[in-house]
Amino acid sequence: MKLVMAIIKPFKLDEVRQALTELGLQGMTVTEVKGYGRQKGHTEIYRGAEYAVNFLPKIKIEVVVPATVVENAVDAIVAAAKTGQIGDGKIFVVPVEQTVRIRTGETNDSAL
Amino acid sequence: MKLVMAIIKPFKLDEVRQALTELGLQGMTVTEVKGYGRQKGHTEIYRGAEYAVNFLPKIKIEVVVPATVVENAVDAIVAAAKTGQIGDGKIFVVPVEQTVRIRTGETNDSAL
Amino acid sequence: MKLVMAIIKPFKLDEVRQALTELGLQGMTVTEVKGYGRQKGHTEIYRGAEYAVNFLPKIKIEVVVPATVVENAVDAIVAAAKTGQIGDGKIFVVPVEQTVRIRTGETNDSAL
Amino acid sequence: MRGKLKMTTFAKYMCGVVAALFLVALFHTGSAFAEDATQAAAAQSAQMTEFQVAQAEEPKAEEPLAEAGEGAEPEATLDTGDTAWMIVATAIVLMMSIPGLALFYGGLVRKKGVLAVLMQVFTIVCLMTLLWYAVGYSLASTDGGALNAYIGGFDKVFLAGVGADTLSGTIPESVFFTFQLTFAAITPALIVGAFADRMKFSAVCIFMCLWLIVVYVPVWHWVWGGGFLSEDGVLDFAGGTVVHINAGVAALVACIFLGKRVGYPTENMAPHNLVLSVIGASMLWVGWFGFNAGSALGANGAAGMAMLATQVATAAAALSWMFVEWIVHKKPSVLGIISGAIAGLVAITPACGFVDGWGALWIGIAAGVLCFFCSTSIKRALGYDDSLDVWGIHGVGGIVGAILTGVFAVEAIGGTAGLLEGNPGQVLTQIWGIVATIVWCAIATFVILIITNILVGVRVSEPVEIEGLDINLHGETVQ
Amino acid sequence: MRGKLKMTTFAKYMCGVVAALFLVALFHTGSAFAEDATQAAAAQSAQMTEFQVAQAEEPKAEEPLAEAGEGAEPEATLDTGDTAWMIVATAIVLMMSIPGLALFYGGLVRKKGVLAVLMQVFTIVCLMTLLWYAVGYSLASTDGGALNAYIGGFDKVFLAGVGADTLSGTIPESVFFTFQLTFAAITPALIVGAFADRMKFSAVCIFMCLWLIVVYVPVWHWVWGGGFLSEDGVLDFAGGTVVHINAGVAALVACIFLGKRVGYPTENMAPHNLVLSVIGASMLWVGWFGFNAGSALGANGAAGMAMLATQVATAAAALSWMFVEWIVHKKPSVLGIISGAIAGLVAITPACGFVDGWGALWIGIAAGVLCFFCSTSIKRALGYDDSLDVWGIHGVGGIVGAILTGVFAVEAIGGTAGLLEGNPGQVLTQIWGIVATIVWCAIATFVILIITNILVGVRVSEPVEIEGLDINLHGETVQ
Amino acid sequence: MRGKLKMTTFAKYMCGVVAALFLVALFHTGSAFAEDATQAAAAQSAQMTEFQVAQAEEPKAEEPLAEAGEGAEPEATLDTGDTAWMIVATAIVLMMSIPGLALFYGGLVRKKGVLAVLMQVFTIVCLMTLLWYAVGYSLASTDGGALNAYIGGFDKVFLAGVGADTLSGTIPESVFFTFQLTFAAITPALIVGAFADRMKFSAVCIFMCLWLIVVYVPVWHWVWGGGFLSEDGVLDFAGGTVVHINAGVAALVACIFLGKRVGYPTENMAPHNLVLSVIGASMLWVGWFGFNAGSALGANGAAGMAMLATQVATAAAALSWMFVEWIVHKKPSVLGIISGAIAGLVAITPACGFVDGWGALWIGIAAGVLCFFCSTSIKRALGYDDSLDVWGIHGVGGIVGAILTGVFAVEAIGGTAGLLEGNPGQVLTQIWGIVATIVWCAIATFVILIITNILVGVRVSEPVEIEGLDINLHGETVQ
Ligand SMILES: Nc1ncnc2c1ncn2[C@@H]1O[C@H](COP(=O)(O)OP(=O)(O)O)[C@@H](O)[C@H]1O
Ligand SMILES: Nc1ncnc2c1ncn2[C@@H]1O[C@H](COP(=O)(O)OP(=O)(O)O)[C@@H](O)[C@H]1O
Ligand SMILES: Nc1ncnc2c1ncn2[C@@H]1O[C@H](COP(=O)(O)OP(=O)(O)O)[C@@H](O)[C@H]1O
Repeated sequence: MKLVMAIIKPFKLDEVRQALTELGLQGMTVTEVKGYGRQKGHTEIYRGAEYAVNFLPKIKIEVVVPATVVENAVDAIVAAAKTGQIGDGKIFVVPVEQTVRIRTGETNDSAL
Repeated sequence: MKLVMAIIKPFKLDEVRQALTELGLQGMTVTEVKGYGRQKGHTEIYRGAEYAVNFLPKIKIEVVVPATVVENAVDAIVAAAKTGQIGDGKIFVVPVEQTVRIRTGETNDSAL
Repeated sequence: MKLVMAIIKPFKLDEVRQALTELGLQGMTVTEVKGYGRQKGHTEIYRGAEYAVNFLPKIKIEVVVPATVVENAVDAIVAAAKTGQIGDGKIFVVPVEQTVRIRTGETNDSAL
Repeated sequence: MRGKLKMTTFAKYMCGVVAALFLVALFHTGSAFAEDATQAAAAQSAQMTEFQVAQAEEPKAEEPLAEAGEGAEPEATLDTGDTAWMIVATAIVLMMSIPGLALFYGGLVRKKGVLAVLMQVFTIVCLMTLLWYAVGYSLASTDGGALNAYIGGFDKVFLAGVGADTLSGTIPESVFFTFQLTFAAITPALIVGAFADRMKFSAVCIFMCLWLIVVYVPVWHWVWGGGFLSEDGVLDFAGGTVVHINAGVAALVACIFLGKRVGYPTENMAPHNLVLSVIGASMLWVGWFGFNAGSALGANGAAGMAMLATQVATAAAALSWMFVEWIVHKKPSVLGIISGAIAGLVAITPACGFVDGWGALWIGIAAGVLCFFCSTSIKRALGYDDSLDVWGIHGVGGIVGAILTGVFAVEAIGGTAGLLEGNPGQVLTQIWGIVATIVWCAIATFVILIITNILVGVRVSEPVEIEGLDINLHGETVQ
Repeated sequence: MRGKLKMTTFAKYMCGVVAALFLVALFHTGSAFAEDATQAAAAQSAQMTEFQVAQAEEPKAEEPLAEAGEGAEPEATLDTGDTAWMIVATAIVLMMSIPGLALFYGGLVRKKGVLAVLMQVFTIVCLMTLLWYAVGYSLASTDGGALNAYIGGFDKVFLAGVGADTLSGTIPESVFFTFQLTFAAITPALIVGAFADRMKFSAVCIFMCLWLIVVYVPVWHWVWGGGFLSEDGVLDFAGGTVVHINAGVAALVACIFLGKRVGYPTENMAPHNLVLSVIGASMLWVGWFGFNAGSALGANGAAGMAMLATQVATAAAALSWMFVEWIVHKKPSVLGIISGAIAGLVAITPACGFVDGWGALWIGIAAGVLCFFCSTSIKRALGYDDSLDVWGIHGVGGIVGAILTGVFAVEAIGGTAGLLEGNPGQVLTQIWGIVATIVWCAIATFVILIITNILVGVRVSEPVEIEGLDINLHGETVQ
Repeated sequence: MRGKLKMTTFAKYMCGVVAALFLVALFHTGSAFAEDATQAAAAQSAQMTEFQVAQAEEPKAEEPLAEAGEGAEPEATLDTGDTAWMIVATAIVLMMSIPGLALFYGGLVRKKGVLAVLMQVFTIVCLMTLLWYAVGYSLASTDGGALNAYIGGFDKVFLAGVGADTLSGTIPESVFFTFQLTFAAITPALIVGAFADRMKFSAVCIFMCLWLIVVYVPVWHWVWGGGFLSEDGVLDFAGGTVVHINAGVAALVACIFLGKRVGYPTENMAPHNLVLSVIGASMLWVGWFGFNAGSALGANGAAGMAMLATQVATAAAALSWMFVEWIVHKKPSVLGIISGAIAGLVAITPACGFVDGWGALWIGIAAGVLCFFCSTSIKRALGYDDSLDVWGIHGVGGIVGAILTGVFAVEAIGGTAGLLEGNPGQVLTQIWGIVATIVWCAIATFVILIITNILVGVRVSEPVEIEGLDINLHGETVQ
């Protein structure tokens, strides 16, 4: 199993969720994060002072999938999350050694 | 070392923390996340429109443990977090290659 | 590639960001988390009752770097985040198998 | 492409509606009832509906019951009690807009748009203040000469001739001016709920300035300034027609003109912070005492009864909305009860000087139930996106209130009898007032929107809308 | 099992308490002091405590100093200044409940329950409005015939016979009615703090309606409506007994009846947003001017002194709580200073028409210190879970204030001398008022809770409580 | 090392400034204009500026127009209308501080410091209440005998001799006292914005108590209590000098004394929640009617005109700030428009009883534009860290208003002519009032800060500042 971790633009969440659901993935976990990258934040003006806002709001999606599905999942995310504009985000794939479903105690692929 | 990453129901946090502490684990990191899974959210009614709320509040616990303790940790979490109801959550185990304690520079198991 | 995951004290974020930027790392993702560790929270007094606050606000930085840079990145974070006081946090290094830049479809090191 | 909307289909649709409304209006004006049924009522109530011009020549004994407290002086003198109450009424009606309405609306939108709503309401209050001072008050309240049936004149532009000792009835005219200013500020502000989260800030400013002069001021003059509706005997104690129907109609036209929010109605657009809305609704309720009881223009029995009626109707509407919702949707919601309260406040506004507690109770119940259905199932069926239900609450509530004023009016309270006291003509008179207002407001609002759209474009671009108006238009966010 | 509580142990406990209280009460009624010591005081103060029924037959010159501004008219006429003030007082007392109290409480609970608290307060205001209109006002304020010592009659059900020109003293009765309505709205609302985060919404509605009629209305009648406590000379200017002791006792009984919150006292239940509580506390303070100075029922010297006393006592109590906390807990907290302010406001409520600034200062200091200990160490020692310390602040504060009214009363201010001016009997009279109220309120509240529990069950299920009332009972959350 | 600041450089700097200011002051006092140009004006306006001591011997007909409503009684009697208004004015000026100002400031700081700001404002209100009651009112308003030009006496310490029937003009003295108390509460509270996020709570308490007695009370006496500035004919209707210039200067001195916040000006310190600030600003606006119109001390034409002027100036300033910002920074911001509104309110404060709507309009526009530049580019250029721009808004706004009062004063409104009506001396008189206030306030504030620093240290340690005052000083946070 692999943990597919995608950093995307917040307003793309719903499309990405749909794309993954269409692949038959029935679970994922989402976190509000702040991203620093090539996309520079705006400058904020406050009472005459100008501050660069470096961190932009992003959404992190974590979805653990069977190794066989990784490719499709990554492609689906790319397709759904892409705007072509700087700041679209990244996908990272991390190995997962074990999975457990707390409710049933099932493990690994059947726990997903 | 392994990173044990558990997604649990928010109100179970305290029990899980206790269970882990009893194992002698002295550190963990907790994030508020939103989960999508078999457990469907409620529908919200707002001025006559009905929206399905797909994402439910969950807690993500990340705890890095020596490889030898993984089994116990997982079991402890399952025991503490289980309600038997859908939506109880998942546990994922991810390999960790290196650990550093910032304060002292200690590394690996002794840094935990 | 490796995912360097650092838990630090919130007010050190800016220094750590700078240190990493100086290494030439152009992206990172930041999450507000709560940490439980040796550093004990304060006790809060509320209408005569005293509660121990176990979880303290921390910042989690996730930065994926080429394997060759891991050492430098870890050192930079340690240098920037260290106060010498309990609660300075931890750094964990996790293997990453694949990286994709959503905007361009570039993969792996060139996607960072 | 989005900034400036194409409106072919919409324009056609509107033209149809407008034509239909015109027909209705013509029918009413020409029909016999205007001469017959309303005559008696008109005679009685003309002096009531013109009460705001009480600074006029003859010292008429405004409200019968006011005499008790004031005596029948041969010439108008300042009454410190009346003045005290009216200064305070002014302050609390201002509080209705800022922070009241701003918070009520601000809590209902998504987090990314809360500051934009606050900004719009605050800016409107400032703009309307200057406009009302410059020209609005004069056009509304002075004699318009040949055009007096439709609009006032320019005699009091920039408050010319109004000094510290100029009276309006028993209070300084400066107080009456400022009191009415707060009405002129809140009415346009009510409209912003309809197009929340998608209108350009510059367009809001332009639209509102035009709307005040072209819609609000004339209707004020018709109803309260000696114009044709007051001649016809239309009863509107505190602004059911002038304020709420006006704002509701403009809101409906505007939200149809701008189109739906991106994602409506499938995306979750639930209120982001109902705590703010509860604060706002509560302040609206409290301030509404100034609005309604203040419209008695003195601290007298009429003010007392208006306050009583306001309290009873509001509670009744809040509870009726809540209980209907509890039955229909299984849960009583905070959004529901505060919406009901506003609906009740709106509906009692035209009535509060004419009905007793019993009438207020029924007006409240009717408003709660009807506004509930108009803001939920009926809105959904019709498919327009009135973001915060300005039409469903202020428009519908205003109409319900205006009609029921004609039903429940009690002669002993406000000098005019209603249907229940055997004067069915008053109901027709009320409907006539409603129709006239709707027709004029709909047409004029539509034209103003077209002009605004040509000038600056009314709608923000899609990315701006999705990311939120706060950060994009004002460079600020709430943490 | 949780919905409907078993109450064997609790019932036994309560019965014991009730019996004990009865004994005390009997002792007091029967004891000589009621006839002797209080007689003088009673004679003097009877007219004060009945001031709300000033619409009665003879036009008595309510407060001595009021004459200055009003002259001594042969028959009651409306005074626009008094009316202006009382309309405003009504508005700001309404503001005390919504949004004041709603926010004060809302900020103190955990985030998952803030909307439920707001909902409860808002709903209570609406329900009490209709109940007070329907029957409460009549039962409280009219003559109850044979039962007049205990309860009023049905003459003014639905305000029968009250028109726009009906006066109550120098103000319209509609204003007096609405002013008192706001008292009837806030008193039950105060109670919700005791069982925050665990009572069913339906149970809250039922409980409060019964409580108003069975507890609030009779005690109102006893103290202000010509009932036996006013006959006995109990001093309660603005509601220390009627409002605060009443609410405090009901709160204590209710929180014991419902049991502790899940997790109390080990889990962290600190206030989620003290900003809201500060807004609420501030509005309570401001609105309390309407409550206290408004209870003078006119814009006169009595109102002025009541305002002054309120301001001084509140500041003193806030600071004394803060400094004691600073010493005991090492840090001065926002929660502490606002709690102290409310304690001061409560304690000065019965006293504000009878004491001078000096008395107010000491009443404030006493209230701050005593309520601090009752809400912290003593509460902890006793182990009940009064979530937001309604008993610790309103109950204890009310008792402190009621007793100290008997100590600090100044004849030149309110017509009655207190202990310090050589009239120790007044203190006993005050205690008698307190005991009578506590006994009746405790018993009746207990019975009402049993009934409510039988009807719908008082407590939500554990999962609902843990996940929060907002999402489960009202389907809404704050983002 | 941080707790107690070293101040060598700063002290030198201050001494220079102080010396310079002294020279200016001496020049003005000694210069001929004080005797010549201002004489006429002084004669006219002396009775205006002393209006607060209207309880004095002779029953002078305070404002010409007041007669209309009051008649010219041979001896002062209580007017219920005036009393009603003044009680309410008191309540809403209290609302300006809590929650108004507390929220305005609380929203502007970072989240980690919001409760500390609320705590400071709330505590100041309580402390100033007791101080004003104990000694402040007496020192400010009574006759100081030989020292009367500079300070009052001790006759009314703890309100000695003030009973329920003591009048002050046409209102009870208890009301006048409490009204003025709310001014004494808000003025020190304004200062906390300057050193937000870095001053010790204990130091705030000590500093404010000293400041009230040493700065506020004397300046009050100079301007309104018959001191030398009122003798000289300085016009200050509602506190431009006493309140705003005073607070602004103290703020500037304090923020320089304490030094910049850690991270200023490179770190992002944008307001954490402008919703709170909008609520606060709105309540300040509404409450300011009590402040300005209340300063007429009655419900009369003067109050009406003051309200009108306040409304117009505020709207004008809000819009002018917004539009200038829109042009300069490309986006109109919520922070901008509310800052402009406050600037307008400040600037119209000294003027509102002396100018008409037209003058108010220009004062508003000037205040909006000038305060904008002073709070942005000029502040940045000078490099001090006045966290919430107390100097840039209250100091500068107060000065702009004080000077323009001398320009736009209309004889028919307030009895004194200004520059535009051919009395240029009034402008010089106004400047003299400004200079005197600045000099005294700057020196005294500086000394008080030194004393406070010696006693407890003024500044928190760096870790405390970085982690936030809320959790460290008060043990609380907002979730
Ligand atoms: N090396 C990295 N490690 C972790 N997160 C990253 C990294 N690089 C980028 N990100 C995340 O991806 C987001 C988008 O990256 P950015 O460089 O702005 O644009 P793009 O993805 O189009 O190149 C960043 O805001 C950050 O959250
Ligand atoms: N494949 C997955 N990857 C990441 N998180 C998951 C995955 N599946 C489930 N989760 C998380 O676990 C939570 C519970 O899952 P759900 O399917 O609702 O119930 P259950 O765990 O009882 O099967 C989800 O809300 C989600 O946060
Ligand atoms: N085993 C662990 N797994 C995950 N996070 C940890 C672990 N141990 C510590 N942490 C994180 O590191 C933070 C600091 O740890 P702590 O023990 O308080 O101090 P120190 O890092 O100085 O030893 C904790 O608050 C927690 O967020």
